[in-house]
Amino acid sequence: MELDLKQVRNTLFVRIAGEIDMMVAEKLRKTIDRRLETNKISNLVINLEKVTFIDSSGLGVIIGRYKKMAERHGKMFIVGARPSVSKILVFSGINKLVSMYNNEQDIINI
Amino acid sequence: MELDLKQVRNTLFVRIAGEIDMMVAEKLRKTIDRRLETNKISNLVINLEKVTFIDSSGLGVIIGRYKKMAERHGKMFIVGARPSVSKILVFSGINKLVSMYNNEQDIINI
Amino acid sequence: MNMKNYVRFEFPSLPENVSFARSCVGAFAAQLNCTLEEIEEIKLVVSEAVSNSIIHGYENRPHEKVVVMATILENQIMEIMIEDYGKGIADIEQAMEPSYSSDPARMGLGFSLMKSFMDEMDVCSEPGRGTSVKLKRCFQAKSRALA
Amino acid sequence: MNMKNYVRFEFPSLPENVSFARSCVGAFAAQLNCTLEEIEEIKLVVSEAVSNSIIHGYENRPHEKVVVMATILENQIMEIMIEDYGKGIADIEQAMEPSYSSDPARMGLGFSLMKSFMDEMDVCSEPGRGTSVKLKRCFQAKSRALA
Ligand SMILES: Nc1ncnc2c1ncn2[C@@H]1O[C@H](COP(=O)(O)OP(=O)(O)O)[C@@H](O)[C@H]1O
Ligand SMILES: Nc1ncnc2c1ncn2[C@@H]1O[C@H](COP(=O)(O)OP(=O)(O)O)[C@@H](O)[C@H]1O
Repeated sequence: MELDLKQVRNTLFVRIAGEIDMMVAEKLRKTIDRRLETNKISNLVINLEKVTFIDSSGLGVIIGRYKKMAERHGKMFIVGARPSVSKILVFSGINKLVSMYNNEQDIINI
Repeated sequence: MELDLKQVRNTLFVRIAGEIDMMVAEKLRKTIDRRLETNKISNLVINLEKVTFIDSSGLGVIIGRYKKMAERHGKMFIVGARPSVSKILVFSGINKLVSMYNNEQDIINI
Repeated sequence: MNMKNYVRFEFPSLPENVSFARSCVGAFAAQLNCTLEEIEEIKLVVSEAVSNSIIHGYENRPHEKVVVMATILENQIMEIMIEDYGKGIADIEQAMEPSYSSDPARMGLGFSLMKSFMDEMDVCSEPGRGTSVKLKRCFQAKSRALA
Repeated sequence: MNMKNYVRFEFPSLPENVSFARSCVGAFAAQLNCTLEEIEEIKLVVSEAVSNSIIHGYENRPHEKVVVMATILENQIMEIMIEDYGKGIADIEQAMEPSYSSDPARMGLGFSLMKSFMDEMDVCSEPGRGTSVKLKRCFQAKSRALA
């Protein structure tokens, strides 16, 4: 898994590449949480365009981050999940809580 | 493994794609030999551009075809072997018997 | 039903072997006449079951033995067995309930995913002796053409 | 020397398993800090040894057992063992000679390739009981940077 974090004002973009499983879930969780704690972030954008695989360990990190953002009355967005990844997200029901977009531009346009 | 055979006058072009190992060696040998027997072929061009793997079972087919062509005073050419494949060909010594070219155009130009 | 091919593999309970195990079973499943989407689903269920063995069965101890056996039967049927010799499950019915997890940090979706992407699931477990999950999936012979 | 990781796998002597075996060991070797070229070499030697077990050890009978064990040791060392319970080799020295093959249709290059691409090769065999080939390769930790 590769990770790229970028902050634009109060929005944190987390761009993930590769496979998200138990091997990397902890690192992903910690990296995001560290940024959420030290910065004033009210929007969290999880970009999954380059994610080729996710399992329930990965889902756990995403749903956990959603809960964190909801607690602080922030918003979360999921971007660019390919069909095989999106299928797992839908299975978990996260799509009922978080809006899913095709690309980052679509969020900026809303 | 995928195979594409094309004859231009007395030259047979054999374009191979994929991996050449014991699983496919027999099919490769038979397909080429059938064409060599039924047609008047004096030049055999083995195009390895799309071959990603070869082991000694694959080498056996190539060296065997060289011997066949030599018996009938024909010529053989090897084309487009990538470094990992070329290394194995060189190991077998076939490069001392058969000329190796970068692409089919290079043969036509000689 | 006759066995056409199988692979049995054994490896230690290291986190890096989860991805290794699912790729290998995925590569093996490619011998079936099935779609890439179906192979992705096979990789997912292997990932879930192997993660469970490591996380729950062995509580993340890294040098315990995990065994995966994948079998291709006639008629496009694939069976996968994932086995550990760890902690075991006391209440299998509860464990299989959607959203149940003994670990508050986890989702409890592993068994639900396995059940939903496979045609049959059979869990055998004994506390202190280990767990074995048997999964079965029947692929449509024409799936590639339909996809 | 400590074992860092291993995988042991077992499969029937079917020709389609040669490519499966080399991909799996290749995927496993990717856990080492080594180059793509080195992984290709590992795949080659596995292909040679597994082909030998099927072709010579089992004379192409398709449902006999082949075992491959790959071990990663400390210091970037990889050991691979390929084992069959087939015909065995009566004269190991002769078998290892470059260009020697008991089968006139083959090249006799298998052992030469294994020897040349690995740092150590050790062949144990007993006629009627089977053959085990042990290969060892030490990778330079900095190979990725040098490549
Ligand atoms: N191999 C195993 N060994 C021991 N317990 C297990 C094993 N697999 C599953 N369990 C138990 O079943 C529960 C549910 O598993 P699962 O549905 O995969 O969800 P999760 O992994 O998120 O907890 C686990 O929390 C654990 O208590
Ligand atoms: N696993 C094996 N079981 C029985 N005989 C073997 C085995 N591996 C190698 N041999 C013997 O050693 C010889 C040389 O092997 P090798 O160098 O790989 O060349 P080739 O496979 O082209 O014959 C083979 O021809 C065979 O007689």
